[in-house]
Amino acid sequence: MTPIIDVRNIRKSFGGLTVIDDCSIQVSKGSITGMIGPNGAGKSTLFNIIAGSLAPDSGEVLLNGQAITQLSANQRFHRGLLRTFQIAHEFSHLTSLENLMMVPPLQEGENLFSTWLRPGEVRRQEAEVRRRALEVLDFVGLSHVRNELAGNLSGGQKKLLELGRTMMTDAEVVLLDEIAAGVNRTLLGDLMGNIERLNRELGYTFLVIEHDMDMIGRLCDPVIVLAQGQVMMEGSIGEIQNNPEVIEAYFGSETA
Amino acid sequence: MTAPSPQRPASSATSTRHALPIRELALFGGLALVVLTVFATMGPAYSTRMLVEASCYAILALGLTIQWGYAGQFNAGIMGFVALGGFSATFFSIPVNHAFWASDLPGRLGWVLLAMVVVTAIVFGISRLDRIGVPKLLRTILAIVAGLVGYLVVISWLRSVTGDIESQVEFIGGLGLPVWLGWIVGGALAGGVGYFIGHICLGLRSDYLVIATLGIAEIIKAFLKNSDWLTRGTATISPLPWPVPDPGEVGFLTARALYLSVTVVMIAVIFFLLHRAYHAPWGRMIRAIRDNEVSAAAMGKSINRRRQEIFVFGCILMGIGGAVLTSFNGLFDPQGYLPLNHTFLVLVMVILGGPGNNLGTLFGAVLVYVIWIMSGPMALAVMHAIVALGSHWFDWQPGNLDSRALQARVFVIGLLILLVLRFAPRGLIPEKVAHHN
Amino acid sequence: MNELIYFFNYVVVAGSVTGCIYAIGAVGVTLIYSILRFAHFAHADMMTLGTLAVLLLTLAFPHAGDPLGLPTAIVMLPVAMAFTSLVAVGIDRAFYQPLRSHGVKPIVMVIASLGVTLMLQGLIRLFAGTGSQNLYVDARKEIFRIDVPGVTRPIILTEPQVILFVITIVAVVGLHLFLTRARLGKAMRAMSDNPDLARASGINTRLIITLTWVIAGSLATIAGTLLSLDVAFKPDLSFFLLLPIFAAAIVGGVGHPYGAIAGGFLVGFAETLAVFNWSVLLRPLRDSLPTWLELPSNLALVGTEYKIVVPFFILVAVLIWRPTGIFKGKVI
Amino acid sequence: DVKVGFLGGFTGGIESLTPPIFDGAKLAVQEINDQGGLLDGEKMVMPSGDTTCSDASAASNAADRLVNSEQVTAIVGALCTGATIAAANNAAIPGGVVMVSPASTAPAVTDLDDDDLVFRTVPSDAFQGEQLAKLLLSKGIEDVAVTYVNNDYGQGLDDAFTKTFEAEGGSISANLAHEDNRADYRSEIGKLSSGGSQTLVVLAYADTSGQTILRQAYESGAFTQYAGGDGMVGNALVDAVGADVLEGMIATRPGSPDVPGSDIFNDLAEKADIDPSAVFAAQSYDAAFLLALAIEKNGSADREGLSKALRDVATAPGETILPGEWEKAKKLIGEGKEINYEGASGSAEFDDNGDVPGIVVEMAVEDGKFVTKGAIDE
Amino acid sequence: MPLLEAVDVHGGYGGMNILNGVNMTIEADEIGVIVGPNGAGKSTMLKAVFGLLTITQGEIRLRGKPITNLSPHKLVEMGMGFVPQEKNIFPSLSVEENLEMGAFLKPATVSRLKAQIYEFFPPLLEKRRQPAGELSGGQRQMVAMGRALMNEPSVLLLDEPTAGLSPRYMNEIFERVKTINAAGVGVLMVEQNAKQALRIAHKGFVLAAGQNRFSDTGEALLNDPQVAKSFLGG
Ligand SMILES: Nc1ncnc2c1ncn2[C@@H]1O[C@H](COP(=O)(O)OP(=O)(O)OP(=O)(O)O)[C@@H](O)[C@H]1O
Ligand SMILES: Nc1ncnc2c1ncn2[C@@H]1O[C@H](COP(=O)(O)OP(=O)(O)OP(=O)(O)O)[C@@H](O)[C@H]1O
Ligand SMILES: [Mg+2]
Ligand SMILES: [Mg+2]
Repeated sequence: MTPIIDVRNIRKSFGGLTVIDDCSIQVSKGSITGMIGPNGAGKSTLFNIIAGSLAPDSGEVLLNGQAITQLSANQRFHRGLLRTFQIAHEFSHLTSLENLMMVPPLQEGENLFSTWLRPGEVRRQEAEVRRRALEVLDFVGLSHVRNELAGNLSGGQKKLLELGRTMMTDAEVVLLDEIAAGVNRTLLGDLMGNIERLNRELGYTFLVIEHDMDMIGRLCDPVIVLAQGQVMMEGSIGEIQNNPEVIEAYFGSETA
Repeated sequence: MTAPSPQRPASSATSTRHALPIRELALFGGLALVVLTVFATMGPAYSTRMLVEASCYAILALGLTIQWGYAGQFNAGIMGFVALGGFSATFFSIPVNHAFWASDLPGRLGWVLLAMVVVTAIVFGISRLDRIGVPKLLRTILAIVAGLVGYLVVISWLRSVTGDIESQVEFIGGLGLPVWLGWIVGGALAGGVGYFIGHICLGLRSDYLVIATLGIAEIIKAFLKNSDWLTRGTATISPLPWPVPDPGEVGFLTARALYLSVTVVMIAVIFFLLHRAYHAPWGRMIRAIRDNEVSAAAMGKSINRRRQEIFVFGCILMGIGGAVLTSFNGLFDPQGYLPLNHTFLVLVMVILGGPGNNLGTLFGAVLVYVIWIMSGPMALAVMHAIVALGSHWFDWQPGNLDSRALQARVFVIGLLILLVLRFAPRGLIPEKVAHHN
Repeated sequence: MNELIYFFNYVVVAGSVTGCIYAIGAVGVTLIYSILRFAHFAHADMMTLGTLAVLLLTLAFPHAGDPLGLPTAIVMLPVAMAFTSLVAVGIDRAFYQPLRSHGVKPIVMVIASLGVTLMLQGLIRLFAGTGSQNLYVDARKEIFRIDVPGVTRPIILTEPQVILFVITIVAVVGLHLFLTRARLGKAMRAMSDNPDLARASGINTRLIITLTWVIAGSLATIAGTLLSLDVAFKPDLSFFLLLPIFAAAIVGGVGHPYGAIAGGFLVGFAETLAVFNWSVLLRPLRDSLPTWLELPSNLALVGTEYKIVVPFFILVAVLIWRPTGIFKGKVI
Repeated sequence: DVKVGFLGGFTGGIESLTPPIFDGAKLAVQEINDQGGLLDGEKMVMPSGDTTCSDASAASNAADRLVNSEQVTAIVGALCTGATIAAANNAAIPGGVVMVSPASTAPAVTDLDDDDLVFRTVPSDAFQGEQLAKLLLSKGIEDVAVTYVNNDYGQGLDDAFTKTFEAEGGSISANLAHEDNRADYRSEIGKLSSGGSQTLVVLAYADTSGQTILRQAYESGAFTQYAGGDGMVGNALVDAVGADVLEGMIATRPGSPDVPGSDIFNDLAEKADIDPSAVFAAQSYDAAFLLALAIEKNGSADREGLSKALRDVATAPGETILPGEWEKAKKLIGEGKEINYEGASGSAEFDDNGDVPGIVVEMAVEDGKFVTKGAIDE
Repeated sequence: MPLLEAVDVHGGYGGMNILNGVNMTIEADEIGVIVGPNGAGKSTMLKAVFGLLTITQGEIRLRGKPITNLSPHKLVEMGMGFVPQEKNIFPSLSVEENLEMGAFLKPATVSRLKAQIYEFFPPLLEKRRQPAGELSGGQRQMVAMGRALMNEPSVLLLDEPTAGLSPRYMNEIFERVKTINAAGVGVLMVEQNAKQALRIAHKGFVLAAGQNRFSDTGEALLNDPQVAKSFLGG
């Protein structure tokens, strides 16, 4: 079976410093693949390259066997590739609700002429989108701040909003960059349940960067370990936690 | 980490959400009062004129509020688009210059334009040579050399043809078509130039856009001013036809009232279209892009297309507004397009009214225009009073009184900007935050 | 040879003078931009204001410079700089400070500075009238005509031009040292990056802002005065400098003092070269040209009436080629 | 009260020229009021409007305010040609108001389709340009470089000058427009001097570009002789550039030293503390005086019939009225006699287009001052 | 006398109250940990203590002296250090300059402390000439922490210092907090890695909807099943 995401021999350097060094990874369809690695290993950079926010120096990214390296971020979105940002990128002057409502692609009302000529259709779609957005807000525990400007949310709430956005449209692959950081653990438990459900019931594929081992342990299989821009190892969480190299680089010697 | 931010539109809008729009009503009531006062003191003919001009400015301001209020693009080159619109209105509506068309000059001009196209095509072709394996450096050098030579050749031909036009037939004249055609084409022309500018500048940071547009407006003006063969340059063209009977036929008041009804209908249509668009997902998307482009791109919105679209849309309105204004003034004078009147004044209208709020923008346009017009005589009166006191007490006798008094008007506009920003940073009728319950 | 001297006088000298003025102006703009994060449109009017102060002082004490052998205006410069700085700080306190604490977007600050521009313009004209005035009161500009052997045309330099070159160098080097070495300089950059965090680090942001305005006001006074010494004082002179100065700052890479210098000279020379009549340089070849090729009398790239558009072509060209400007517009 | 409006460029390009021109008109108003006023002892008042010189919409707006709000009977002005045309086409002509411009010199005013409502007390540039050219040639100056300010004034003057100068055997090595109000004209001067002429003709304003150009031209050392049009005349220019630099500069300006009115006006002006040699001040005085006479003749403050009355009082035949002789004129008109105003700047004999025959005066800088050398012979 | 005391603090942003009467006390040798759901007002509380927020009611005292609404740079002079949750670095300054800014008021000790920080966060040493804005999420967090430590504060306010750090550095941060606390520095920190944080805490505060829900020793909160279930993730 072709992997849904196939990253081939990516290289990326910033002014002489190589950050991703001939890195290849595969994510198989329907999996929740974890990605861990020391700070500065290049995980977020790799995400940016997959999602199209950064262009690689060389190498290729394939989605469902098709090369998407030349596509822009918004075109990749339309192919079903969604992502969150490690440092929240909310629309600070839109309310939480609007932050979600603007996500669904191809809304009739986004066409200037349709807004003038087909107001009925626009309104109908809008109601539909709002319904969905309210559901998602409920889901991530933000209903009570739905009319608050996103810029005024707390740090954790912004992260939740990031997550909520990926649920606003049918995705094939969702890239999650440290959504747990700053999120209350009780709430996180619920969210993990929902991620699993999306994965099982709707067939979403997830690629998850995380430093929270509980979460990785509960959700992810397999787990890829990235270090210094290269894949150090790949395997189940158990294998990884017992690998001395990984322990040394990532967990620190005194814990495991 | 942010300092306590008093920018809390959410809550302020929440509190007045359900009540009558008292603020709006009060403000518009006040405005009506001001206008009535002007009618009473200045006479109906002059006041109607003021209203027509204010309505033309309102179209400009709506154009700016789209660009700046909706999308956060700060266009400081309004003057340029106004001038383009004005030129188009003029060119379409003034009589045909038969002397020009009867001579061999149109043909020669045509050849030069053709040569221009050919040179552009050649340079473009050379710049694509790297596709067939020519080294990039060589390509660049070739393109620059070809461009330079071609430019010098075409320019010298153009100079000779235009020189002949100026000396033989003065200028190429107009098309003698109905003026509203010129208005529409003026909008299209401004939109076209806006497209071109947007293509180059919209990828840049917002403050670069300010400078670039400021410069491009100057370029447009310099071109119109120095192309005597096309626009008569500083010699100006007047009178310009109106789409309605002009004052010479039916008197000042009637003619202006008719013109006013035309502009009011235009504004109503524009207003309706904008309202629809802004409150649809389109508006939301535009605000999202204004807020955070990286994120909007990641959410599948095509940033460049949208920014382009909105910039062009705004420019079209500016072109139309400029055309309507110029026709009304009855005179095309490239020198008359001034940053102070045609850029900064519009800016103040939008700031004061509330960027991103159409109603606020309209309000701002009318109010600021009234202030602007009345500030001249008022400044004079105040200055005279001060001097009367001054000479009474200190024997102070400044010269150039009137000139100095009118400088005060510039001061007042500046102060107005600052006061509004200080006390109503989001305008008197601020942009609304959408609420859903 | 005559042609070369001609080229030197009309391109090298003229370009350098314009370049210096643009450069000092652009440094000020860039400084404010990098610390306070907005394009300060009132800079050109601060230049005018500073010059007005110099003018008034010079009128009051026309012979103060004689003992030093310098133009009086130069002697008065420090006083005027202090005055302008004071005004700049006052404007900041009255108009920019409240907006800043409201946390408005930078573009709103830009607009506020447009408001300040108009206000200053109105005020200056209200008090200074509108005509132009020479900064050499009761004195005459010294003109150095340097004869080059074997050539009829002399090289011409004027006193203010020489002073201008010297002061430009001093100002730029000093500013650079200040910004990179001094702790306060770094604090200024920190402040521009993240004002809240700067406060949380114990940096007195008010002091920094005040200092910024003092430097900016002083630089503006210097630029305005030197320009007016070279030409004449005119209340609306500076408005025509605003655009090239901003073009220079951006072309050089906003936030980069050396970039601003480079940009200033680039724009200054571009203006000069674009309107230069190249056929003058070709004239010595006239006799050796084939007869069918007649040397056109005007080989300038653009007419002088289009000189004002040159900065913008440079701007657009540079921005397309290198969107962050020559010096990679990072902050200082 | 009878209102006669004044339109001038109080701000903008000619803001420093405007106040003395306004003073000229106000001087006339002052006198008329001192000597018994208009009609039945009504006072003449003069509301003003700012045209900004270059902004057509501001000009027509100001004119409109005078015509429709102030309800003036007639207008003195505007000054810049663009402003005059805008004001005429948009307000004065539709409103039937007579305009007398003391300063619009461009030929375009001649061709205005104006229902005989637009007049001027200043000759067209076409004439002055010719005269300047002839003057220079007559002094043996046959090779010049010319620069003119890029507006209707400069361009009109330049056209006329160049045509005549070349037609009569002179040669022009460079002819260059320059933008007003720039900081630096070195590159322009470079171009001008590249042709090698020793004489530089500057057709610009003394306050703005003209001054800077002269100073920089001197600094460049490229020229030895300077010449200019009326815009350059003003002692401020000499003070600013330096008397020794400009010594011998040649200039022209409209006006007539030989008409008796001129001396009277000079006296009057000096008494009122106004510079009589200020450009267009005398023309402005004449315009205001003429309009007052016309109103008196017309017998009411109505606009109707005023233009005919204006022609009556301005042109021969009739008893000559000189500046300052309001009482006499009023009396004569009262008696139903014909009068003919001979003004401070000329005879004000309007032709069919409302233009006056030009008299151009030669000026020169001597001992650090502009002095009048006398009219240039045709 | 307690080191830091907050009594019935009310405050918020632009008229809307977020904190509705929060009480907290920590002694000089104590670590206080604030936990709670997202949006509870934890960060707001730290900002209030640090003078970045206008307090409408209540009082905050440092060593008994009222510091309510004192400006931040005064507080820094008094020995307080703060690591915000968001925007906690100077993006265009290099890492080294970021650290120097931390010691703005104590220039003399810069080089000594800098060496310490580099030793503690080796990745920063490599990156010391790079603008901090180009760092990875975790590296930024290190810079932010390092910057606050540069001032050798006697009271340290930390807002989620371990968010985004790999387990290795997370543990080290907790160790470090313990060490500096042992050296006499009072620490008040907000944490979502609540279990680990409460393990080292002397006092724990559970904040919900801008009010104290539970306050007890860290140990007691950890073992309270209700707290664990609703706030610590079971
Ligand atoms: N724009 C940039 N310019 C220069 N260096 C960069 C840039 N972006 C990232 N880097 C460097 O690349 C390396 C990898 O960064 P990246 O953000 O991918 O790390 P990460 O694996 O996501 O780490 P973390 O877990 O801390 O988020 C870091 O050392 C960082 O300093
Ligand atoms: N600048 C602001 N303006 C208005 N409201 C704000 C602002 N910042 C935060 N809030 C609101 O204050 C509440 C508390 O925010 P705070 O940041 O203190 O939460 P927190 O407890 O730190 O949450 P988290 O764990 O998610 O960081 C939130 O509901 C948020 O919407
Ligand atoms: Mg990361
Ligand atoms: Mg928080």
